[in-house]
Amino acid sequence: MSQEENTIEEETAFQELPDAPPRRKIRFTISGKIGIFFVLFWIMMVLIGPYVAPYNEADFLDESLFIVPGGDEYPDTDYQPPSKVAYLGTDYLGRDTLSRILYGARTTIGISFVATLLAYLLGVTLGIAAAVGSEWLDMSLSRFNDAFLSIPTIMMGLVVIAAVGSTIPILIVMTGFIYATSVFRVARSLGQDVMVSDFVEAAKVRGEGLWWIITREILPNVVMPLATDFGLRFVWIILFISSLSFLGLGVQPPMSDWGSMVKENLGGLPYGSIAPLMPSLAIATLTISINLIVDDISAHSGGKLSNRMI
Amino acid sequence: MKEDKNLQQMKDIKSLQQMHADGRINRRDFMKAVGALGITISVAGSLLKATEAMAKTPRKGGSVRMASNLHGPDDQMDPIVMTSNIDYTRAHTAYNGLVQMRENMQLKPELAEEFTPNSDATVWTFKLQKGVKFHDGSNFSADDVIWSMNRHLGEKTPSVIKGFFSQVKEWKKIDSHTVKAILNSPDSDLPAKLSEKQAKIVKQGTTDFKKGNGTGPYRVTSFEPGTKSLHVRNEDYWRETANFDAIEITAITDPQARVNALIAGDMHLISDVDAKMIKLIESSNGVHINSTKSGRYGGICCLKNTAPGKNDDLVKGFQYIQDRERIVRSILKGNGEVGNDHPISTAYGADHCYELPVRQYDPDKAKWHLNRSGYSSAELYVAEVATGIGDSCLLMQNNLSKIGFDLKIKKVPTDGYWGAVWMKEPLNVVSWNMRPTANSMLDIQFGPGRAWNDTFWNNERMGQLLKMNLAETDPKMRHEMFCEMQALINMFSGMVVAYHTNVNDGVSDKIQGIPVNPLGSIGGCTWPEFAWMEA
Amino acid sequence: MAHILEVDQLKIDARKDDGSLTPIVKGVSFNVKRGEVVALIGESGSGKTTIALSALGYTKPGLEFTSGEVRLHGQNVISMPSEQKRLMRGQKVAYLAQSAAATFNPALTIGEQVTESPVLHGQLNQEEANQRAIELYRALELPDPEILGKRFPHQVSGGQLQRLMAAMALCGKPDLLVLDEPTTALDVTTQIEVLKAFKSVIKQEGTSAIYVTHDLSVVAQIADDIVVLYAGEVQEHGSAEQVVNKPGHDYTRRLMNAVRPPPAAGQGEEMTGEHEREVPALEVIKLSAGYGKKINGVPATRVLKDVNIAIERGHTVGVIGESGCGKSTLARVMSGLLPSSHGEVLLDGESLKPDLKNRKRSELQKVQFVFQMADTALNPRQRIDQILGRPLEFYIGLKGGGKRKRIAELLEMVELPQDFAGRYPDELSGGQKQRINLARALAAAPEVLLCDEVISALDSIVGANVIELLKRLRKKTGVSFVFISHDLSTVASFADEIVVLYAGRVVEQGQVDQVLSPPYHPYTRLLIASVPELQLGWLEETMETQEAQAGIDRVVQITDIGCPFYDRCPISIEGTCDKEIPPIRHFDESHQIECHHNENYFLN
Amino acid sequence: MLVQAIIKRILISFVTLLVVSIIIFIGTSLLPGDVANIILGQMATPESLAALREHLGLDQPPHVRYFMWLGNLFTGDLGMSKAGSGIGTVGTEISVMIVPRLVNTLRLAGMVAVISIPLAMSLGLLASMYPGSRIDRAITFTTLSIISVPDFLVAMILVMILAVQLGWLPSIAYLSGSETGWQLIRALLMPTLTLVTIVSAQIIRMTRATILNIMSSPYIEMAILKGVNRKRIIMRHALLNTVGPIVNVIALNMAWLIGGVVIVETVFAYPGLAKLMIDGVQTRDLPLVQACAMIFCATYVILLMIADMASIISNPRLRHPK
Repeated sequence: MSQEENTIEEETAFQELPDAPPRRKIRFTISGKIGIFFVLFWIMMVLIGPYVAPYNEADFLDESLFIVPGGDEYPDTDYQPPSKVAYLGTDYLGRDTLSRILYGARTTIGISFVATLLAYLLGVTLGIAAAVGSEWLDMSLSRFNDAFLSIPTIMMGLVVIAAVGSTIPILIVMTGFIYATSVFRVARSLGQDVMVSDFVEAAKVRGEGLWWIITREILPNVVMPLATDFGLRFVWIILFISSLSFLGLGVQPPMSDWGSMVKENLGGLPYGSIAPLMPSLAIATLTISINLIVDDISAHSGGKLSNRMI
Repeated sequence: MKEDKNLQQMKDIKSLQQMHADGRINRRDFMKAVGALGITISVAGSLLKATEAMAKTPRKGGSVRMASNLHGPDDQMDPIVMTSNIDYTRAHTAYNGLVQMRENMQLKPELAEEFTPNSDATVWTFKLQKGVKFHDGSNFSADDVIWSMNRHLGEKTPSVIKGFFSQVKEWKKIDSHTVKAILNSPDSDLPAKLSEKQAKIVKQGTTDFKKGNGTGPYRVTSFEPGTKSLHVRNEDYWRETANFDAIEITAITDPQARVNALIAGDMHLISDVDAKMIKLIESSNGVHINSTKSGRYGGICCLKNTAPGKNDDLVKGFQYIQDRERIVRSILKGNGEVGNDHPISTAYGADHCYELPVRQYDPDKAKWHLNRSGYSSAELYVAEVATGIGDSCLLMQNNLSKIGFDLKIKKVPTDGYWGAVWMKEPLNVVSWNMRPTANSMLDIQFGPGRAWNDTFWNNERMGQLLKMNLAETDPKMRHEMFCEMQALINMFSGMVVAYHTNVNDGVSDKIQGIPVNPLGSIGGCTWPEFAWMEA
Repeated sequence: MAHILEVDQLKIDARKDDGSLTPIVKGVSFNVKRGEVVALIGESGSGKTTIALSALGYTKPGLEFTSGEVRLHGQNVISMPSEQKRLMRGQKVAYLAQSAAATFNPALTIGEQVTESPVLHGQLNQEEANQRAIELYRALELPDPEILGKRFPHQVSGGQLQRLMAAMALCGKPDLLVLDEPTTALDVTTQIEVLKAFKSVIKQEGTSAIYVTHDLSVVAQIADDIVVLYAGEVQEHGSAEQVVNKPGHDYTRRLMNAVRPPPAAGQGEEMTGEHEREVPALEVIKLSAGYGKKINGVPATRVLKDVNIAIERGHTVGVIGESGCGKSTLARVMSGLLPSSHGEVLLDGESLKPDLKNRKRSELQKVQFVFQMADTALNPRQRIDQILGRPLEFYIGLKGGGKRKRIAELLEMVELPQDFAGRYPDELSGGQKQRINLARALAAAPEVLLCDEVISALDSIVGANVIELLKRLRKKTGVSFVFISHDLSTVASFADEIVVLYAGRVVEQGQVDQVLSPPYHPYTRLLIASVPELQLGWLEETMETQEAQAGIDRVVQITDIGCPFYDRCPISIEGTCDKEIPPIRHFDESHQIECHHNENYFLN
Repeated sequence: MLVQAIIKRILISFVTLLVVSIIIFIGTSLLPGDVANIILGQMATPESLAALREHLGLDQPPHVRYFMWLGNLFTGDLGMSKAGSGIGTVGTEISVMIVPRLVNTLRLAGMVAVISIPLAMSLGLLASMYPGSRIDRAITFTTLSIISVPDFLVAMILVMILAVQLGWLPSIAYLSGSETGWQLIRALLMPTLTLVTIVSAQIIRMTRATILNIMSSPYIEMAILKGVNRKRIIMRHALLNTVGPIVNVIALNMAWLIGGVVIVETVFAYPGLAKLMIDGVQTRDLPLVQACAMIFCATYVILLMIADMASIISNPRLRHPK
């Protein structure tokens, strides 16, 4: 980095040398780029999926579509292999797998995303409050959080759904709440780290109020690590909601979500049907991709000395 | 007509089975002949196996493992509160009843060696077996029968079949081995009702039912509710049945896991095979499907006492939108028959009303009725309580959406469904097992004011017919009455019955002699006493 | 004499994330002879550490050897196979890092780490290695050499750890030592101890060494040859004597100019005198403070005790002492960051609330804090104009154009170009950040500036520039300064008055001239004597003195009984100094010393 | 210092457990349906309900019931379940129901732990020893894939391959109670393998990340410059400093094995504690749900406490105060 001209010293030949390396930009590896590709693909599908899907997610395909010349009048429509009629085959009820995956992207990703946002809203608010608040506030929030963390997530989900039923808003609020506990921990520790930094002290000694310190000094500095964490948390929430769907507690039919799709088509596995594999693949491409991106980002912020160990 | 075809088909199959059992036709001819009757190969295969088994003599020995579909910490050994197939199976190991529903729905004596009605069927006399002992060594006598039967009487009894005995005035002991049932009104079906699992005889004064102290073919060695139970042969059993040395009864709630367990040989018998997995079992070695035609069905209850169910047009719309043929074809994979919006399937034999035309899939009529109903959307509570019910509701939802009606499906867990949803939500799904007689089936579900009248359709004429039917002995008249009742339900109740499903169970080829009994899973849950294991 | 190490046209590049290469070391050559100490001197960014590490065939992550050779005993270590490199390291070349606290593994015992290399390389068995370690501990004048090996790194002090690192490096009897700023992080008193130990051990072992530093006066004590580096290139190379006494290159001279003369009377700025006798701008009275839970009003860890200091309007008070003496705590208490447990802070004669939450905005505005580490004191997520604009908005209510204009003025005041307003702190060098740090404090238009070690993290030239800037600012603004530093030379060159802190107590205070000339408090004397001079042989001379010998680093603890300096004091009186709190001796209106010896003792 | 830190940690656990008990009590009370109603079921009349409520202490205000429940917990009395309640009997003692399930759960968790901890730690070490190598990339990608897919998929794929296709193992983990030795192990192998896969992936990832993180610290650079070989750097210098985080991950995974393996227990029909709790939820058997939840939470709290203690003890600063 070139230095500005030193205005006070005569010996301008010897400029002050830069001691901080120039800002590094995140560089994505091949796997990171693949990750970005898939994530962008799925974001696009969330937006346009239902419009490009060949059928409605709820449509039982007509039996006549599958008649082969000279064949049965009523051919099976379920677990059909991929064909011109259904590019990814059909599911156990003869619905188009591709269409259901495309519709399901919106449900699965949408619910998980909103739930993750909610978890962040709650977790970060409380976590930062615990980090900047009094010792007593921190202590009581932390103990409560520990207690909630100790309850197995899936059990918590089951009890809540048993108590209030399973609708999309409930699913989102519940998941958001359950995962807020772990966000709380992350936000609190990040907040504590920033809280003791000199620039926060500088703001304090200037007489800044808590709101300024939180919004201007702390939050901008925890955004990046939290964004990384957001990616991982999002993955876990997708998996969590899929697990709930697997236990029959997911979204209401005929809406499709990927977890339920795996569950309801498991019976096709022994027949060699790809119906349960395709939604699994959708989950896997999305979650692995997010992880790959997160890996690249964390590699950027963490040292890579180990790579050079001789 | 379809119905005639069904009846004829059943008769034909029975004669074919007999011919094969007698050795008059060979295996290939049997399969061919059955196939010609329009029966799917899988059903034909199980028919064949059942038929082949008829020809063999039972073998003693072996230990068998059976997995049911449902269980929980509320598994019961007290007969009068039993509600699930796993309970029923245990009931058939530990206890006996006065009478028993045997092979092909034939009523046979059990602890009562004779049962006779008076002329108008208002008093029934039961002569009891002598020399029968309970597992604890005590003798079986009339006192036990009186005590056991009295548990079903009274307003406060928890008996789940107390409705069956509402006309019983009194159980009377005549001598140590004779009892009489004195009725308020005639009931020609009483013995059939006594064949129910809940009516098993227990030792008088029993308080701890977990020991399963009955006169039955197996003793309970351990019973862990929600986990499993172990049973060993009762060596002092009073008749020559009970072939296994030991039985383990457990449950695997996940349908796929249950099928895997059968195929992998971990289980010899599994109940309630999902229609989607029948093909898998049929294509696997060493196991087969035992598919029994039954009156079991899954349907939709539209409560007639609340909106929107009390709107007749809505119900009609729902009935016309049922693509019954496709449900049987692609959801049940042929292991069932179309329903006609009433509970009596062809499995009830002569009591089924062949004359009543089956309502056909007709979107236009459905649309017309729904338009007239004034509703454009409704919410239906669905739990997987019966094979195919969830899927058929999805098909219905899809077909309704094509005619502009928005049916919202609210999926709820099976567990807790009966307490929280059934008979409470205005539109809900239901499943009914087959009952021993058409009358008891119609009475329990459509008798006016009955506890389980789940559409709240209280029809005076229905009540009269049920009562008259019990007193009627002329078969033709009875059939006419049944027909009228089925037509009433078909036209005016809030019941949508699109299909009846077979009882589909998975069976290891080693297990032989499972009775043909449509009243419950795996030979109406009576297999423990009659089936046997090949060496 | 044979060359142990020959560095020949060495070039090292940094690989950026986009794959492009930036030269860091641009063709450097020099040799190290047997038994010779070669110093690599330069500022941060000159490539000195990178060159030194190349002697071990190692580069930091992100750097690559591009050309040239580094030959150890004639063998090129850069192209060596890694297994051979591994065997060479520790056995032939050993490395001493800047911070021993970070380079000792906290989970392993000292003994294991010291003896690890020779044992692993099969030079010595464990027994012999332990023996050798103990010898080295003795040679390095470490306490309890027999049991030291069984202790963990956190159980010994920083200065001891630094010497233990030398033991670790020397245990395998390497031919070449690479010392990377091994004394920079230490207090002056500790520094001379460590320097002395290094020097004698290097001599005793006959080892050659590369000594990396930015401090010319340290180099003068230890090096035979000096290589002056700037931006990855050699500027001057010569014997220590030649470079120190007859510097041939402009840059070397500039380095030498940055070395502040040793503290002596007469260095202080002329006192302006016009505000004399007014109420002090800031005053602390009987101040005590500490950290941890308070029990009966006394904190668990006490740091300051009964401190009285007055900062006259327009004056600069320098606060000096070793690390842990409570200098920074004093600044924090003054600013209100740490509420005092006893005593008062007066601003313009009016008592301030101990906690800053209860102080008025106008009071906060008048006392501004300049943090030690500009790196961490500036929020990396705020642009410079945001950083400087906030106090303007907050205290003065400036907005829009007025604010922009003032920001421009502030940048000009700290001699930075205007376009820095749009930069983020990461894009600035250390010195530039420190200027922004100052500008932010000045933005509030304060009366008192609390400067906490503002140049200690900077290289000598950069630090000198900042001091010059401060001097000009003081003239321009008339602000009072509390200038906290562990570097007596810096304080002496900048302050009007000096306060010497030891273990949370003021042991001596007065005008600069008074403090820097006798009578001294024995601790002040030790501090003055420990400041290295840019003069060959100074170390040996100093080590002869009684004062320097007292400079053995110890854990300093606040005590209720006796004089805290008792066990280091060369003139302590047994039975008195360890039992009674020393009285305050006044030598002048403004000069006072806390000691049991009376005025007469000092005046003689 | 060490003792102080440990006592403090125990106190925190204790407080957490108290909070847990309050949450569980309130949470389960929110479930619709009341125990008396459930026990009596269809035979409920207003009088019999009132009588049973009084008998069970349900007529007491909630806080009194909470303290009664808590008091009973302390004395080891988990209460009565409605399970198996016929006529005239109130049900089964929960401890009787829980003990065999707990034994099953611990058996499975134990087997998984015994296999996965050494396996995962060695693979994690292997990956971190040769970062960027082919073996590291293979391990990283495999573990990433496993933790990125739902656990039911892992289970189903293993069943399809090992039980249905190859027929090597039983597809479900059925226990008749009489199995010993090899029979028992064989019965548990399918769920064990599934859980080992999942748990190991987590631990491998964490071990690798932690070690690599430590590897960028100055004392590792120092060790490199001392000529210490790679193996010793990892095994001696890095590993000792990773005890804290790794033990933590192991503890979290072990806690999950006790209370979070619902899906695996469902797929393999394994009669474990998690499944029992689900059954309890679905049949509104509140005392049973509370007891199970308490066990899960206590396991979690205690395991994490043990993990924290391990890292406290492994910290020489606390072990050897100045």
